[in-house]
Amino acid sequence: MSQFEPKIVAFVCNWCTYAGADLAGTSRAKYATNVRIIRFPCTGRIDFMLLMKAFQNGSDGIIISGCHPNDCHYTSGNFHARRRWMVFRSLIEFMGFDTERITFSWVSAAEGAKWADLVNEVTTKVRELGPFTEFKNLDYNSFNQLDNGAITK
Amino acid sequence: MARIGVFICHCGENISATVDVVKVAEVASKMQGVAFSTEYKYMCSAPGQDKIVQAIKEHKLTGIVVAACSPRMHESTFRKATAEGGINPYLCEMANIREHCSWVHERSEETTEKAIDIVRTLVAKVRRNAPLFPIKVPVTKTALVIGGGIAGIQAALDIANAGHKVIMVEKQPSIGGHMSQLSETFPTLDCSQCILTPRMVEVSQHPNITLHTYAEVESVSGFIGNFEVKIKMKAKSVDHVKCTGCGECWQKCPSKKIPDEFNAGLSNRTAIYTPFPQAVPNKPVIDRANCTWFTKGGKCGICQKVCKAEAIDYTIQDTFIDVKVGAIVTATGFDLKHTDFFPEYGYGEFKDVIDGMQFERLASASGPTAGVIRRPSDGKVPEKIVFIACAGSRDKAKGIEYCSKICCMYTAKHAMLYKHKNHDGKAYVFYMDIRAAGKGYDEFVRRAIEDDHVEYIRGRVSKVYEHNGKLIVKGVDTLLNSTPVDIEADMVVLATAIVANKDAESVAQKMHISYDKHHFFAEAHPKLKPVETNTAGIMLAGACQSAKDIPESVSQASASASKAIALFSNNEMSREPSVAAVNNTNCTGCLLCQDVCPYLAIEKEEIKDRAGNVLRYAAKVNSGLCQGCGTCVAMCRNKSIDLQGFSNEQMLGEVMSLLNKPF
Amino acid sequence: METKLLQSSDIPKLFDNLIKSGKVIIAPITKKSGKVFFERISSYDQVEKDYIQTQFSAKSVVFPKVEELFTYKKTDTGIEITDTLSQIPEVVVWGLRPCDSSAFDYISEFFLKENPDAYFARRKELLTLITISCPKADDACFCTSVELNPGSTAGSDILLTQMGNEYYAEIITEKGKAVVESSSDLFTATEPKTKDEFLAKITYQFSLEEIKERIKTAYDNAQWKHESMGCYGCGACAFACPTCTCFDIQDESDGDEGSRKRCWDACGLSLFTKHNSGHNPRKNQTERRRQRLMHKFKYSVENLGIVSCVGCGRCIRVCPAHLNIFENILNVTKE
Amino acid sequence: MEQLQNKVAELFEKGTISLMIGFQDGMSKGAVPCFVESVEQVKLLIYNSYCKNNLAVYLHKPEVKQAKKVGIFGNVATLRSILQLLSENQFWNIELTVMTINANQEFILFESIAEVEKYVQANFPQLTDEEKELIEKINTMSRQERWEYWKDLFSTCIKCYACRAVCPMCYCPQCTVESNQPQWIKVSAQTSGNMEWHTMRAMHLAGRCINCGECGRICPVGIPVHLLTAKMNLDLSKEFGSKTGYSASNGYALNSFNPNDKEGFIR
Repeated sequence: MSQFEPKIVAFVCNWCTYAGADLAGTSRAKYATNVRIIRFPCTGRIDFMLLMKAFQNGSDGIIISGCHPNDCHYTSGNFHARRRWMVFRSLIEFMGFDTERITFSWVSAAEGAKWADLVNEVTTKVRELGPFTEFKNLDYNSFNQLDNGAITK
Repeated sequence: MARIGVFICHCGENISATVDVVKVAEVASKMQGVAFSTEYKYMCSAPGQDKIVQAIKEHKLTGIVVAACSPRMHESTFRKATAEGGINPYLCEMANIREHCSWVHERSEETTEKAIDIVRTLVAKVRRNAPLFPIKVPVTKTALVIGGGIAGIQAALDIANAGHKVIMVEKQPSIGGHMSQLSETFPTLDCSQCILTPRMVEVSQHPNITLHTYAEVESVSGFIGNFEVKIKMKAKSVDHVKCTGCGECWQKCPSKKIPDEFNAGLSNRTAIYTPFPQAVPNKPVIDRANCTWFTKGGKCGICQKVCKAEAIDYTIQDTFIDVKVGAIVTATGFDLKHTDFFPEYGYGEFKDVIDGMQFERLASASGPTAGVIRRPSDGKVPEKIVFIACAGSRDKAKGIEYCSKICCMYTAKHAMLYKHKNHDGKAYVFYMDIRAAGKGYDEFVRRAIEDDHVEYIRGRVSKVYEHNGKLIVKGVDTLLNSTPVDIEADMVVLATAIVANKDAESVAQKMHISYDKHHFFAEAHPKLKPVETNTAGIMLAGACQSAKDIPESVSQASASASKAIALFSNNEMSREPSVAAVNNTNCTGCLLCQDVCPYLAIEKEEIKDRAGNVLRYAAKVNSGLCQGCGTCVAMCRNKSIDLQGFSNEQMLGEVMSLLNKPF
Repeated sequence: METKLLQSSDIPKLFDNLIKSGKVIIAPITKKSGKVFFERISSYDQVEKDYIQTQFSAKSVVFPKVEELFTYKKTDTGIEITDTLSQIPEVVVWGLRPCDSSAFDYISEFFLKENPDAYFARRKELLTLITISCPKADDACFCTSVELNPGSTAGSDILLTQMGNEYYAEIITEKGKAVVESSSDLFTATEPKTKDEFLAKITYQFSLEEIKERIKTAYDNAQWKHESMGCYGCGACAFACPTCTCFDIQDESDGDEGSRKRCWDACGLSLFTKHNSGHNPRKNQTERRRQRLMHKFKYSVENLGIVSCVGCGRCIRVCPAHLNIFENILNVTKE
Repeated sequence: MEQLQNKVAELFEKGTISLMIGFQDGMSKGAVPCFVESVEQVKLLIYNSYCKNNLAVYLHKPEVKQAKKVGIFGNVATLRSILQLLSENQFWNIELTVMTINANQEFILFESIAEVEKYVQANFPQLTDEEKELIEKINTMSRQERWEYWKDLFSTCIKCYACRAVCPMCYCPQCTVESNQPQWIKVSAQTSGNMEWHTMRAMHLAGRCINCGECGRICPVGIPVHLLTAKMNLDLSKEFGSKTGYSASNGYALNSFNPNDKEGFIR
């Protein structure tokens, strides 16, 4: 059987990490193909609901990345984001969610190499963790039936 | 129904070498909402752009996805082409399949699959894009210049000469700043006051400039083009309209023992004073903290008695004025590290250990010694002077890692001035490195060493102590195997570090601009926006941003001025429309979003019925202030705020489109 | 009507037989929250034996909280629609109370009287109800006020009454008979017995005839406001209720594929009547709560000839504000 | 009780209030929220150990807002709700008269919001032992056990939104679950969507929840939802010193930051 290839969604800010990923491109760094980038103006814009939707809809891993502290293009978006992440991470951990699947990082516009490393590391880690089925299987009960109260064969 | 056109670029072979562009175009053509898809060698070329223009017309497209390089590269190119095709430019988005795909992966099916996914997310986004229109904001064509040093003066004159009104605020009784205290300036050794004072006069007489000295900015609100500024006019106790500047008052003032700031504490001044003879305005103020009338409750009153113009008025109070300006140039300058910051050098203990500014005053013809360099302790002309560079600067232990930039040059100047005035004197300079990168700078330092025989010793001074009326300077010469060097000096001059003004932090907070950990104001971008701040419409000039010499301060001031002038060249300005907007039918009015906005762009809005009764409150985004970070959007609980161009629908659409299909 | 005896110790065998014959068994189980719910089980061990009333009624077996009506998918050749009707299995509900089974009579009227609902009809057709009469009651129970009692046979296929170590079984319908026949060795014949001493005693009582009469003119009673102000508008009562039948049709789609779902809704929710314009004809919670109560005792009588309250007391037990339908109805029908 | 009734009667007579929110006797559970609109109804008001509902939630009702001058009776949780809501700029259009009964069963009528603040600060509650125990129990589970625990609970959720309905902090005119452009959370009650709903609610209440525990108490299917927000609040107070419902000008931990906030989890 071929190796499991995880789906990883990256939520990144426009000014640092998106540009860092651009730099990885211009410097022709090679990294795993598993990541898909979604561009936001700022980490402060990244709504935790989007992270939740990504997991619910079958993402095996998530990367969230933006400017290092004090480097935010908008001065404080990443500081606000950091607090929210802390709370979100703690909440999902409390709910028994596998927080290994969610990686927070700071990647600046100059850190093309860090971006490539990050993607590779996260891909390797999530590949080891295997497909994220817990969330997808939530709607199925022990009879492998859609758990909506409607009884089927 | 959306009719989206997808254009896949080969970028020569930059993309097509690793991505099967034909397949991407084919798969894209079946994506939801896609009406047309094609690939082309160079989308950014003129024929490439023309393909977009033609396709919009031919296929009645309602949205464009260009899959090519990074949007940071060509977004504006393709948005222009989209507009040319006759639809709103913001209906065009770029799918980055070069930097984020073809350049970082080998040719493989996975790489092509990834390119397809990237296109799919952007198609999903564009399906939800709305036409956006640049935001028009009226511009008040008046600039506020804060600080009347050389940077502020230059900025004010440039803006005024371009025909715009300028309001200048200076907290001291006179403009001129630190430059007015200098003796000669490097590397030309021309007299500082000679080049500065004409500029000061020009400011005071310029029909476009309103000068407020002895005044401070109290608060700033509003946004680019439309700032509202409250200025505090400190009580001068002298009616400057009546005052003729005759000088009778300060000559008669009995409080004569106040350290003179202008002479860096080397002489004294009176309580009613003008800071220096060439002051602008050349009219006195009363230093209330030191005036007997104010400290002893109405005793004295001599100045009032001698003033023939009846200009002295002890009852004047601080007043406030409100002004409207379109742009602000912040030129609040710097400070020098002083007092007992250097216990190892005996500073503050030994009178003859002085700082660079004090040396400037000793060397200045207008200074307390009329230009003769004398020891502050006994007035003798020193025979040996030791200059210590990097006093505090580049010293992590002292908490100042940065280079103060101008000390190498002014130390060379000081040594040279001393040698010019005392041909037999000996001048030593302890230095770490000599940083003389500037036009004529290195030549200047060489002149000091080679022509004027100033002795440069590479090494640090560990200690300065007094012995038999001499200052013993203990150092090492690191170029001679760290040989200890002891010099018996008559005077020691410390090139102390340049630091931010002590009220810099509060000024920054009033202006809502950011600052670094040393309290120097932060530029918007270190390379590409070196004079702008993160608050649109507020510019920086001079040493409030970092240590600078005069030519650098002046050029930055002119750069700031040009930003203001550019802003004033239109009656209204146009801003990127990617800003937040509130849906006020759902807004709870909790206003918790107000605090997350770094730009104070969120206001409280009254929602009224037809009779004018307030029904409830809601948040409102001032699109003139909003920079579009979206931090408020992510924190609004019921999604009553959305960010145009990165809306909830768009972002969620991207996520969903990506995951519900094979990756 | 046939009557039989079933030994408690034989029930697991009965379950095994039913499961073997391909039937799905729904029975009360205790969840991690400590509350008892009807859920699909695989053996009798899982079944909760000691409960007054399940948290929610058994109506979800015929009227699921979410019924997927069909799913669709766009393919290269056209649109593929999957019909979910054929997925409905034979179901036996075990251990519901007489009030719940009688509620099936009402919801069957609702779904089948005019324009019969295919999904409901199919589920009902394949459904067998094995009811257990109530040995205990609490102060929320008021079935006797709505002309039922802890041993009513209405709606059930089999009614079991525990008498010591054995269950007295009343076989009411053909479906019930089929169950007994499929495990005939477990049931022994017996004479009809009186159940009274094994049944719970109900404390509260009103006269239904009086209420039905008085509620006709209660619409404008000023007391509604006082009785309803405390209502949070959560709808928990309607979801717990065995006779509430309101639903909402939702399309969940992502462009090329999706499904149509019938989801529970409740007249107590403010969105229930809210128009797209923002106008809401039932503006306040008072009006919404009045609608619910009036429907139970007046409108359903007018429309279907049945009082749609079976006195199970669930709405009283779940109400966050401790509102009591029994008390409310008395107060608004006072002179 | 008599003191409560007399004081409220006096407030009605003086015109200080035109509506009083308190408790009255109920048939089955001891105390039912009660809305007194005139002096004549004052005798309905009671106080006993069943009076646990957080009445602050009713302050959002349009009927209550119309009354303008509102008296409200409640425990510390209710008072905290009022303070938190004041800090969120609610109640600008009603005049509140706040009452409580303290631990010594003494009736207190607060003269001002400042007095309410003083009282709340002096009697600032901790989580109950039961709550702490449950949180601890969940914390000590393995990750998989936690997941199964919540999964089992959320599978029974019927999305009646009673947790939202009883919460004084849930006052949005349109909740995000009701928004359909975009549809963030599916309308149908299935476990994954239920979990999304509870995650979202906990996030929206983190740093705002005043730990009254009503959502957990009233959940018709018995999900201890209040533990989620209680856990969030524990974290927030530990990390950022946040205290919800502590004053009428309270800071919200998630709209502020400290450049030195800990970030060990970020790489």
